[in-house]
Amino acid sequence: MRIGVVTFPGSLDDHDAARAVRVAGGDPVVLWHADADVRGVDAVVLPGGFSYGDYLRAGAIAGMAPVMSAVVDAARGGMPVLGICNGFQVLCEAHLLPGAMLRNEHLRFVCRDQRLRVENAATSWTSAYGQGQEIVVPLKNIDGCYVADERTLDELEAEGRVAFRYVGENPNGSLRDIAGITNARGNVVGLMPHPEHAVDALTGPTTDGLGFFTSVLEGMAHA
Amino acid sequence: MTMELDTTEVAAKTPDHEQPWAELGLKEHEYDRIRDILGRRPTNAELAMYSVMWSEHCSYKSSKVHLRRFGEQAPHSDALLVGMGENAGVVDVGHGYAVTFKIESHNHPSYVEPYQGAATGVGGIVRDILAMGARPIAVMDPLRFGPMDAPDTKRVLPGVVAGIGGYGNCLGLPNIGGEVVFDPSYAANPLVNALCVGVLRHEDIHLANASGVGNKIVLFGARTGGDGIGGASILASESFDDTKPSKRPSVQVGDPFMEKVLIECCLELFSARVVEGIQDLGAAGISCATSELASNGDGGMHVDLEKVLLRDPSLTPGEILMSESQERMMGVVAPENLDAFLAITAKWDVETAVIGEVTDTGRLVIDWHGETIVDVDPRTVAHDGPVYERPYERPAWQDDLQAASPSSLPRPAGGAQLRETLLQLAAAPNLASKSWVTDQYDRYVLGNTVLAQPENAGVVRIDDQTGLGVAVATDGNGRYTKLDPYAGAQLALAEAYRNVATSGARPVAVTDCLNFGSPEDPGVMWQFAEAVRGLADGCQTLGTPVTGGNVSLYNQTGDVAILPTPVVGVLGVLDDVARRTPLGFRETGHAIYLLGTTREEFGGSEWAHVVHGHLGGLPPAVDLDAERQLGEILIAAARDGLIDAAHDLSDGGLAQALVESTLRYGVGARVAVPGGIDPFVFLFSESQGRALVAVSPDTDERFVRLCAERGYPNQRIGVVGGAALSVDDLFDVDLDELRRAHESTFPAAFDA
Amino acid sequence: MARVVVDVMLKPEILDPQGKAVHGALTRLGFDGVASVRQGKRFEIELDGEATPEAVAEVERAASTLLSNPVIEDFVVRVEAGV
Amino acid sequence: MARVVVDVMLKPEILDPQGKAVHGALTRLGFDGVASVRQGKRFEIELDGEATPEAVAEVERAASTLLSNPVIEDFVVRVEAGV
Ligand SMILES: Nc1ncnc2c1ncn2[C@@H]1O[C@H](COP(=O)(O)OP(=O)(O)O)[C@@H](O)[C@H]1O
Ligand SMILES: [Mg+2]
Repeated sequence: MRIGVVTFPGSLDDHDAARAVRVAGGDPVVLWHADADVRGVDAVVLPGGFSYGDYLRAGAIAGMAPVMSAVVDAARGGMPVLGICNGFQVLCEAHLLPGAMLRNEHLRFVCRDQRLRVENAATSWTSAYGQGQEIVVPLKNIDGCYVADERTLDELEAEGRVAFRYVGENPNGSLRDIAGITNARGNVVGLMPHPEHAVDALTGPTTDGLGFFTSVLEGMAHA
Repeated sequence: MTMELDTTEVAAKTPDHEQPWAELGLKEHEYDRIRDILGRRPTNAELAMYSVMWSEHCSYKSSKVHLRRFGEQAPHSDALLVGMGENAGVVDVGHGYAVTFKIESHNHPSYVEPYQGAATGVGGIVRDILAMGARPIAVMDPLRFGPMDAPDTKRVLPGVVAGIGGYGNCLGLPNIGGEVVFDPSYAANPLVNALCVGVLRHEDIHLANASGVGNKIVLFGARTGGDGIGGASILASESFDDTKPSKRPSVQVGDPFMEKVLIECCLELFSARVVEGIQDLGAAGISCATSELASNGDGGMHVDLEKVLLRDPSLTPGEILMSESQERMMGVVAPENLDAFLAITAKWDVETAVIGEVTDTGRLVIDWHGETIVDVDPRTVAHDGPVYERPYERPAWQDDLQAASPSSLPRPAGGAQLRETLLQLAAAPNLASKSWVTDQYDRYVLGNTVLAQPENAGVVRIDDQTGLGVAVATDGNGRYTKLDPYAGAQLALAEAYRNVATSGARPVAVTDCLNFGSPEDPGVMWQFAEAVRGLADGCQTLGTPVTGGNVSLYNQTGDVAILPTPVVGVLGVLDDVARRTPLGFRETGHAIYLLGTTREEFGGSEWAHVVHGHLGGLPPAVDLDAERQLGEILIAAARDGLIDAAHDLSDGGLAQALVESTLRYGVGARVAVPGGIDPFVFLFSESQGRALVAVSPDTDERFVRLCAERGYPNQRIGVVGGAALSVDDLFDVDLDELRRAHESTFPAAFDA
Repeated sequence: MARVVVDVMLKPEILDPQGKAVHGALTRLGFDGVASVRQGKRFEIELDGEATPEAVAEVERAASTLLSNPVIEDFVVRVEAGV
Repeated sequence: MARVVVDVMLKPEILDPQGKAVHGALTRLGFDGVASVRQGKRFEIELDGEATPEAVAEVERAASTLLSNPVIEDFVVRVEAGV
């Protein structure tokens, strides 16, 4: 299974995302922001970092990169796409997911081991988890406060599209403790915490993040 | 209207032209020497160049005579691939890998503009590492501030921390450690030191020099603007053009995104082998880069300065030479590689200009639109600057200070008072949890961080296959150093060494940042000379050469200097990072051992400082042979899997080590005060050469044998377990209460 | 050469932690009499040519697609006089 | 109630990485005709009362100490009409 990992100028966790794909048994494929296509991959990860310095708004400039048109098309066609942190911001800016991200409520960058609840274990990226399962993965961002209007939030809740919720203290002021969401079809998932940093007990707080990558590989194997 | 350009020709004809050398920070005899060297008066551009390159910051003119000790006394080390004098030293770590690391200060700019000052400090040290051909893999940030409750500290500290995080996080470099220390002497002189570690293959080491006649000199990265040239605008006599900004700032704004792109771009240039060498541009900008590249190479260079890409077209040639715009690099490129070079910079959207070439003239010649404005022997600019043998003298007050022993200070007695002291220290600014700071730093990025704050040392993996990795710790105790500068520097070294060994790594090399007051004060100069002597002697004894570092002088307010603060970074090697030793207690039933000898040592201690506001007496005794022995035990025990956790003892003594070890994973401990020692001394003395270790019953016997074989003092003082820290017959502290004390201090001070 | 300014502010219903922090700091500095503070962004765009209606329309388009995110922000474009 | 606006911009000679990035993005998206972009901050301060000279002087003081760092930034304070 070939999983593309996009590198934008300023992407930082692209190598770690590729490593996580490898640990889970997939083949990572390097995608470059200026590419016009996604090189026939089976799924795409938009990694964390500060694309284009996150100047203007987090993810805004990357959301308009050439490769994103191909990613948007592929996502609309059902290809699994995962946006992690900056990747989540890019998905929102590219309108693949609703809502937007603001500066953290306390205005500081926060790096910590974060407890999350998997609220939807039926997406392409969460099928390896149990519904309601709690996991711990790193969280690190300064623009992680998820907002959307009430109607959108109600809709997300009603349709089970809140994929992850922060457990315990809300780290950034996200509305309704939302840590990640999915599109209606369940193939596009975005979240602020970093599952790719939790695939090896030596370097991560847990190995709880591995399930994201095994989920998508599993799903594709049975597709 | 622009005045006639001050060319070398004009200068030769107008020897009496008045020049603002004093305003540029030169002494009269220095100006005279420049005239001697050139055989005429300098042009304005030359004056600009000499004045920055001969400044204390760039020329090390007050410290040079002392720093030589580091080279002369360097212990032999097979591991040293590149020694002092280059951008950064390079150390062999095995399997064909090498590591380079260096620490630098950005103190003054961080006081003026905390966010940008600290951010550009990180940016600068990362470019130093990059210039060696290495990929930067981690940063650290030893910090010093005025009192925590001072209003100005509330401006400076949050800005500095946000700046270090803002820049480092955006570069994608994990922050793996540092220090946060408070003392009134740093109130208007905060210390912002930054350390970077990089990794490379042996064959990829690059030294920055301009050799190969005909090779191109290329400037790439950010455009050159009016940043950091405060003083150079004095040369405005060069121009009466009143449209240009009147006052140039002396603070730079960094662009970490540009730097991230520059890192990837430089590494691609190196690996494509299309560049001979790269020099970073830091202090003194193009002046420094051209004169250093030329004098380290074949000695000649010709530059057409108007080819430099500018952000601000009103800059004069002198200002362009002095500009400290960030995120710029200078490359030396063979003509046949130029196209390939430009293709790579274009791929990364990095603006690039060919500004000159290497010559065999032995002269650095800089033209401005065809007219020569600089014609100098580059060595006279970069290497043969003034050297001062500044007078130094042990200050008169030193005796009184050392006589003011803490022995007569009232001490806590009985369980209740000891308990209260433990909580008071655990919550004191210097010992309280630093997570308010470190939570603002990304420690996970790059996926190789094995240990970071609050561990003894930062540990990063270098090679996935073998598990090869390095450990780095930085330490420095200004109070100890004030009491005895020679010993203080050695204590800083000993602590960093101990931290690295405690994490299981074998210490191999040292970098240092020497932060002191004014060198023109003989007392400060004495502190400096003694500290250097102490550090050089210490490195010789421990077999860890100094590979590079930085000196920051003039850290003082009026006549009052900061505490003399040598910050020492030690780098160690771990053959397999899976063998590292973490500091927290984890397993109920593990035995707790105290290694080393506890004496009654409270001079300069955290207890005397926090409880009595007292500084006097002598610092704890240094025994570097003991440190080495302790290190060997900790390293062997880690390698053989004999210990589960270890924590070195330092500020706050055993009590503080127990606090940190129990809070790490919320697993308590019960200890007993051994017979024959006063409980207060046992808990709070800061004797050196000690560590706390947790040992599983399965390996207990082998561990004790290991210590015995080496004849190192060790005592079983307790056992891991429970939800409290208990000292038999004296007191219990519930871990929840302990955690509140330890973790509330920073949020209470800075979450206004 | 003409200058067009684009002001981007968070929509009134979106919480503005930066504005709130500034408000808090003002109060601590003893500056009462502030009811609220909002913090936004100001872009100064220098055009190569004149601020023709077409050029301003282009800036409006940039403001609505790139410079602001309509989910959370409003913007105002104005041509600055006398530059 | 009166509104006072404080615009804070980096001094012209100081590097503005954000403005630079926005300029680059505009160019890539096909918005030509832009010579340069500077990005700064805009604070909208609602006062409890009127914008008396004293109140405005207070805002000026806050602008020079809290809202900007004069080493790298310039600011402009103005009372917004008709609010
Ligand atoms: N400014 C900082 N940046 C990063 N890490 C820090 C900083 N200050 C302290 N730390 C980390 O917090 C932990 C405790 O610091 P400290 O008490 O100074 O350690 P030690 O006493 O072992 O030298 C260490 O892991 C240290 O690296
Ligand atoms: Mg330690």
